Amino acid sequence: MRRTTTTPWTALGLLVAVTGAAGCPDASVYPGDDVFQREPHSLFPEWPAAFDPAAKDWQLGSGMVDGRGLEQPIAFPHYTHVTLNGMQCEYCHQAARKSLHAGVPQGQTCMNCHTYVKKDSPEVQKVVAYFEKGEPVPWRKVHDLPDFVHFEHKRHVQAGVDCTECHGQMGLQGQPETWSEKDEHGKVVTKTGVRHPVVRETTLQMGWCLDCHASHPSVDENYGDKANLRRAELKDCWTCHK
Amino acid sequence: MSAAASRPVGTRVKGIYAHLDSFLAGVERLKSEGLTHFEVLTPLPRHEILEAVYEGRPSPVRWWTLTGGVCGITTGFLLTSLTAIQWPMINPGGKDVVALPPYAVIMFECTILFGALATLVGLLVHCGLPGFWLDSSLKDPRVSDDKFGIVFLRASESDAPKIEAALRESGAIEVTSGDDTVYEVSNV
Amino acid sequence: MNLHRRDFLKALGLSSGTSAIGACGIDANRYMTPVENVLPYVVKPDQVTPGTPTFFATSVLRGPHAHAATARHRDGRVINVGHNPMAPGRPSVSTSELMELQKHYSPDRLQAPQADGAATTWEAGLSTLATAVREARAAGKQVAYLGAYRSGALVELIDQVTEGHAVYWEPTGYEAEVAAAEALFGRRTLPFYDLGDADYILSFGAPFLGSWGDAAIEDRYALARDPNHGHGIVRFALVAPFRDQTGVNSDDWLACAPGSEVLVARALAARIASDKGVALVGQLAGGVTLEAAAEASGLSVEDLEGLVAHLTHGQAVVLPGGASGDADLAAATYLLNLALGAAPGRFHLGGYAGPVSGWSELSALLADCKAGKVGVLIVDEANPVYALPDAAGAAEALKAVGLVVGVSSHTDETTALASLLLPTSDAFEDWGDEQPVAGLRLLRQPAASPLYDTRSLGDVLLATARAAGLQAPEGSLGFAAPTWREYLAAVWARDLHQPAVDGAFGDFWEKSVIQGFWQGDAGDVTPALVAESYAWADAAPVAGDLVLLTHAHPLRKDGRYANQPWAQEVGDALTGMTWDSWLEVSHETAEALGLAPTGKQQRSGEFPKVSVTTDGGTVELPLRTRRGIKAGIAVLALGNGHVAAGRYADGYGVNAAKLFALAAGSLGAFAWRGQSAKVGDTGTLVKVATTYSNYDDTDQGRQFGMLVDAGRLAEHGDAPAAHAGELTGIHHLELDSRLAERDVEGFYTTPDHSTYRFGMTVDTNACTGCGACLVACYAENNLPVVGKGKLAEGREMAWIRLDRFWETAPDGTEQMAFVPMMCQHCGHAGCENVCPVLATYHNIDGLNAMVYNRCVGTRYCSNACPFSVRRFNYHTYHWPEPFNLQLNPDVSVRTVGVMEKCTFCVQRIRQVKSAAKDGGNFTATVPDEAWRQVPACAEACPTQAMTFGNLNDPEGACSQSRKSGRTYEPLADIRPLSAVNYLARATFHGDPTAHHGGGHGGGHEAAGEHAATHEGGSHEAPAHEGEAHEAEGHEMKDHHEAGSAH
Amino acid sequence: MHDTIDPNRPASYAAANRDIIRVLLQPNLGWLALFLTATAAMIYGGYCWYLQLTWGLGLGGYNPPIMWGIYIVTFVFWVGIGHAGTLISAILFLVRSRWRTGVYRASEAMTVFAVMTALLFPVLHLGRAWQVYWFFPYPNQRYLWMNFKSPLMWDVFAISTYFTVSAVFFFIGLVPDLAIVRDHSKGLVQKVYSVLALGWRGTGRQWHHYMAAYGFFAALAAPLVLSVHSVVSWDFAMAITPGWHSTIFPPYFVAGAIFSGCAMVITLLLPMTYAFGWKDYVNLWHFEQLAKMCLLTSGILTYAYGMEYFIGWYSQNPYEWAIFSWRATGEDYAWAFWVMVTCNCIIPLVWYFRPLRTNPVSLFVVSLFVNVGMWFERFNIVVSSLAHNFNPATWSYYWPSEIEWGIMIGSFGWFFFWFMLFLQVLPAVAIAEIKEMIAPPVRGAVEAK
Repeated sequence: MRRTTTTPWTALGLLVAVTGAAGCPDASVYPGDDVFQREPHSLFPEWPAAFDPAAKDWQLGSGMVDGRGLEQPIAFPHYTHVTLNGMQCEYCHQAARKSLHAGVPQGQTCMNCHTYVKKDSPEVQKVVAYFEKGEPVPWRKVHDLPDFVHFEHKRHVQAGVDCTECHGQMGLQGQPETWSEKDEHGKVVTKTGVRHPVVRETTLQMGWCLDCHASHPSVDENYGDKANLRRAELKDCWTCHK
Repeated sequence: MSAAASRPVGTRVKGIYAHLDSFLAGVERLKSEGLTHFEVLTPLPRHEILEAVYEGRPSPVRWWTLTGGVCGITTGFLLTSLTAIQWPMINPGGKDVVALPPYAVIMFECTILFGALATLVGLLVHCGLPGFWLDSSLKDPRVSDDKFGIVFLRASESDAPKIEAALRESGAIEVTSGDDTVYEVSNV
Repeated sequence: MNLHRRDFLKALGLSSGTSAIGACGIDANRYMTPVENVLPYVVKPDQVTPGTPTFFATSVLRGPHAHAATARHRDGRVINVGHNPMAPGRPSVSTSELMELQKHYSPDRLQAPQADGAATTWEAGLSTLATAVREARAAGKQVAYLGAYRSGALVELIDQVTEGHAVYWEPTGYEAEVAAAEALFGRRTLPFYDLGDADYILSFGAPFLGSWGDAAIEDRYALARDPNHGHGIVRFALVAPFRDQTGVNSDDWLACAPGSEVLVARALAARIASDKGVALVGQLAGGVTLEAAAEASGLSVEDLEGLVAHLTHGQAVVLPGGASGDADLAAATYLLNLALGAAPGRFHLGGYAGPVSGWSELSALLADCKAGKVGVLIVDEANPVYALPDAAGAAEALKAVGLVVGVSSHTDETTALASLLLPTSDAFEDWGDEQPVAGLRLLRQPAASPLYDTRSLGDVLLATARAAGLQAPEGSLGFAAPTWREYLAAVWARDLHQPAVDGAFGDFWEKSVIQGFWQGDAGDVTPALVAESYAWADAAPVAGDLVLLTHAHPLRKDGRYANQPWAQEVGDALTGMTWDSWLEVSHETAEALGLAPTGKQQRSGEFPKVSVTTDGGTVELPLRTRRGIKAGIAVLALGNGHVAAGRYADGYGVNAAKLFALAAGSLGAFAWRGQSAKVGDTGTLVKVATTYSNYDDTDQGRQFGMLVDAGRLAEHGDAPAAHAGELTGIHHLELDSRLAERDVEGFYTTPDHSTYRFGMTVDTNACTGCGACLVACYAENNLPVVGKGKLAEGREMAWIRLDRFWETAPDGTEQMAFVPMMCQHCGHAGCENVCPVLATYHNIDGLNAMVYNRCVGTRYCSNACPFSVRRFNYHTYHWPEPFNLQLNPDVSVRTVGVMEKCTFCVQRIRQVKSAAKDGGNFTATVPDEAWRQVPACAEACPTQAMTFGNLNDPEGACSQSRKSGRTYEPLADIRPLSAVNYLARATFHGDPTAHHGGGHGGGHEAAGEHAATHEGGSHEAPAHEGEAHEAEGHEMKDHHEAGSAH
Repeated sequence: MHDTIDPNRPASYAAANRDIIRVLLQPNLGWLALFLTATAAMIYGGYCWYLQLTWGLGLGGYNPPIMWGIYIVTFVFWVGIGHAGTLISAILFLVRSRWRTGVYRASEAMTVFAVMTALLFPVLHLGRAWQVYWFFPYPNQRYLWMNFKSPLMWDVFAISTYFTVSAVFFFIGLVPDLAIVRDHSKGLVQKVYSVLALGWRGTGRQWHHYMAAYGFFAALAAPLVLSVHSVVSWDFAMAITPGWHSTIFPPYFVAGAIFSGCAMVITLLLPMTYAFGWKDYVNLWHFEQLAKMCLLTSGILTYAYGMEYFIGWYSQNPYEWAIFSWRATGEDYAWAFWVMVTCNCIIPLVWYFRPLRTNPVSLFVVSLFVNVGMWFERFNIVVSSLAHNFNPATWSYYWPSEIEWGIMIGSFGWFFFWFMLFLQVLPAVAIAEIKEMIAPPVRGAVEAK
């Protein structure tokens, strides 16, 4: 192969690169003069969280059955309330039959009982503290649908879909258990109590929703001879997408 | 074929030609003597060579093409209609759920795509490509230049002299035989 | 309502997750998803269920602008405003209510008291105010109030605190009308024009379909315009130098010289009074002859004779002038109404009776200020520093005041001069009442907790009065009420509560709060002349080669809504211009100036920049040509060019007010009289932001807009015609029947919808171009505001495009057809076929569905849409806080790269369908009546031009309208099977003399008779009508030609 | 029986090998300049795309209702360019056209790179390019599939099939030549080429199946020449937009594609053959055939242009007639229309004169005009139709933004990057096939000498 002198080519390349760069549109001009500011798009918004298991503001997406749940401000045991004491879901989640949201109980609902019951429990005392400060308990969402989903609790509850069909056996969640974990000093300590207050037992994914929408027996019960029409409607994108 | 154990009993005989006419003469002579278990080497697919060697036998690659095409058109039809039937209520523009005119395009493209890919597979299978493990006597860099060759991979003890004679007499510029003396190139 | 600020924020937390993050950005289908909090109420208010809207009856606007409205409350915040279905009349609201909604969430709101530019506390602020009031009183100085129009209990309180030194002034207000009413009838009251029964409207430029923002009159106009209301369509004539958004709705336009309107009105009044022998009116009108008026106005005597014929022919109403009309014009129109016998049925004094101060009072206050006679000036949303020409010296006057207190939710040019700013709660956070017309009292209740540390103006005044030790007059309620709400209740108990009828006051109050209004006897509203003479000012038309006229912008009004992004972003009805001021002239005038822009310049949004010079100064702005402007007239709207009104107002456009001379008109009423102006070329092109690039303003004969003959409609109205669309001649059913005749199937079958096939009817005859549907759509569907720069690049996001087309009637007149164009939800939609990922498809209810988060952004659907109604998200937009609180949680916030379009407000459809199932009947079909105003646009339309419904119900409103003679579907010839049909605009081109009161000759009928006469009037006598005016017909044609600038 | 290329200069098989392989891996000044320029343009386009991905398509000049701009224009342009290569390599193979041999390898390379370039645009013109995988059928938990009724879906299948088949065809054609290069190189280079050559040894068995498969590839690729650009034309013709919704589009597009492709072959190969001194293998005779092909397709195009107008007038469809008359006379884009007519219909007419179609300068210059004209043809179709659609209220004006120009320039950079690379690493003339054009070594001839 013939030898070529590299110097002119290097110079040429640099020239092309420099003139190209000089003519380049400048990224900094693009936020623009908008009234509502434009936002840049991030292709992988979850990357930082995905590489940092300690990222507390992130959880596994709804594709995953999340076995660990999220740390909650209060280790609330559904087990104690539902299974041991026989409370109905709708005592606390009052709006489930009449609104889009089932509703997380207002502080007053907790205080209906806990003004008298188990006042000495440290977890209950946290509830009382929130109530007395007039602050809401900052629960963290475990059953979180994407923001483009229109979900109506009332349609499902009224149709006779049982809460457990989507939320799993909530009544068995929050049972006391004993486990070991490292504290902040790296020392292994043994803890007893409610480890996972709320766990997501279903995927909450589109295909999972569709499985039910295609086959749930309540459609036949409620719609009779219009059941096929309703099933078609239940597969319509705009039934759930907004 | 590369393992010694699988080598056939017999010896290799290889003749290299510089000229097409003598090469063809060699092929004809060998054929006339009933020595047909040879492989030719040629820098270009001149049809008189392939005619002389294969005598019009068609390549089975065509069956691959046909099978691929049939699979493609079927796949195209099934893909389009089954996915549409899954969402019968979603009906863009008032067209039928299974609307053949638009699906015909997909079916056509699938036919071509599958046909081409199957042909590729057929080509590789029948040509023995990748051919890195071809017998070393078939690896001759002169062939890609301008030489022709006739190679017997396993000539029997009795045939070998006849073959060598035929090659020489038809005008081969080089005739080699025996397992160790066959020209072998260093490249892969 | 006992919502506390705290509750609000809690509720906010509950729902913010549903809208804060866009539909297509981070979503829970990804591997990792951000954790959202779910915050419960600490103590949940009874009325509120999270996830379900609550409606609070209220009144958002003030004074004469007020309407009965409902605030749609969702999870602690108000997300939309709509009409109050319980209120009397056909209910509706105007764009202003929606502007107030956005103002509520404006980031420019005052959030805490400020003293001399520094934050302070309420205690300190109130104490400063009380001290200043006490000292002013001690020093014998005035404690004055300067505000926009206010009515109801607050006025009483203000008057007591200021001892009557209160000025209620608006730059394009009603002072001329009120002054004229006082001069003629002895009552400072706005007249009420009942157009519902009229069959002829003569307007001298009153923006009654535009910047008046008066939903009641628009509603009555729509009724008169409705072919089905018993008699024919009202004919609307305009005598004005240019047609504004109201004026383009007119059937006849007589382009008069600016300033000559009063002579025309007086001449008509004198002539008709003498014809009818109404001596007093004739005497008051003075001896102006038609000839004199014709000479001054540039109209022909025949034109005026024609007007006389029309006016005397049926039930006519005369409306006053626009912003440039002074009290003389108002008085002349009153006299004309009296001469016509329109009082008291169609013209009476039952309008707004609250305080309307004139320029004389305002200038007196400013003079007092300058003279140091004012110790404390309380400024409440009046903005004289911006709105008055500089010669008024408003800023200097304010500087001479001891303490200027701004009590407002926002700062503007005037409150910027205030040393103390006390942020007041706005209409969504406050109690109050209004009395827009006689006999109707609207009650305002808070629909949400205050967003910031604001207080009610009533509370401020009460606290100040108490702290300053003011004495209320004897017999008044005094200042003892601990809160403004209790003061208000006391006023209602005193004035409105009748124990014998209403029972206990508690029940009466609760009922009033729930329904939002009180209705009672209007009293005697007959206009009785008390004047025996009237001093007409010299009414010479404005001289000059080019006369500059102004008017209040239909959306930004006099500038009060200039800081609302919606008011800036929604295109002007006539030009599509946004975020700017622009000079409008006719194409001929532009050519004469050598400035006519080329089509390509206009399509690419580049307009010649011109300078406009008057005695008041010079401004530079783009020049836009349009039809409907007399030669030699230039029009520049008020409302833009702010310097200190907030981030969305400052620096956009120019302030037209500063170009005008400070000229009090007759009776001391301020008028924006025309100014002689010079227009010069700056030699540059300027890129403008416009939503409309069709500068030809016609539909090229493609029948997007259609005119039909009102005469033919008179016989049947919209009752099913011989065949659908027989008047327009285009309707897809016709095509279908032709196919059926030839036994041809369409290539594709008509889609089958088993329960619902939603559709809409848009009556272009009722559409006035006000833009309420667009604004309501912005509010309901989370449409981002892209701003001037991006709009100039064609990035607007409005789901409804207000297409407007000049259609030429057979007699050569030009008629505007407004065609609100939204997704037509075609049965054979071009967009659906082409989407590669099925993001758009036809759903089971006949809706053209669009799934945003399935969209990949090929934009193919938009290319394939023959109506070009799809919008593309070119960017992800961020709602500046707290605008995000107004976001509708039922609608996705779209992110970059997805297509979107009108959904017929599918979230509301879902809500109605879901609510119907709440009773347990899952299979019931919601009846058609329940659908009519479900989409936000249909709800907001003040003229009810939009009707939504189920086309599967053959008796439904939309199905019926599709059988009307004037139904048409744009592009029916390409057979999209639209779900939207339009009803053609009716005009009188078939018979230039006709209008439909006419069967009974001279029009001498007394008030009250009209109901009976209309029964048969137009049905029996069309032949008579035709004959009687055949001779005049030709003459009338002439004036149309002369009158049109084109 | 078999002609040599130039009877006056007896070539040999070995000379052919030597001549073609000689230029490989020899970057000279001109090559480097072009290559670096192309690379710089490519990087510039990539940067523009990065900005567009970050900020959204608002950085383009789109102005509703003109929602497609020069991305689609350039997409169609490149797809069209590709067609000439397939035409030459497949259809001319099937019809045993002799002039194909010298030019088909470079044309085919041009096809593959043009399709690679074209493939960029459907991705980068997307509002959400990161969701492009939704275009492909893959089973997913959502049970979602695509709309096979959409012309864009046809396009996805057509273009990806076209790319796959062209690339396979190209590579298979290369294998014997790669073996030649392998046998003429040493060391690491030889190792690389021997892997690429797949162990090709020129045995009779290999040639036998190879020739059969090659024929099948050609037979499969031949309908693609017609179908791919037909499908691309349906992207337009299937939408009801006036100016697009026309049955003439498929043949019109195919003719245009071949026209532009042949012109591009002239543009690319003429300098190549002079630079490499390959007059023995690719010479004016080949280019004359290409020019004749251009003349034919130019005539078809001219007819199609005229027929569009005729149909617009004869159908009395007001929307059609409005767009066509506006396209030629409107002040916005009439200049683009006349650029198209001049470059596509008028300038190529000079090739009717034999001296001008056998003159390298005239061939090169006219082919450049054709390239420009064909780009403008697509610009006219895409932009001016959208700018003047059904609803006069929306008529608007589009001009590309700097980002769009940047990406378009980047696409040319991307194409030439690959093409220049190809010239250096792969034999640009099909050596094994060119040998068929050379008189074979015959003993009789040697002895006679």
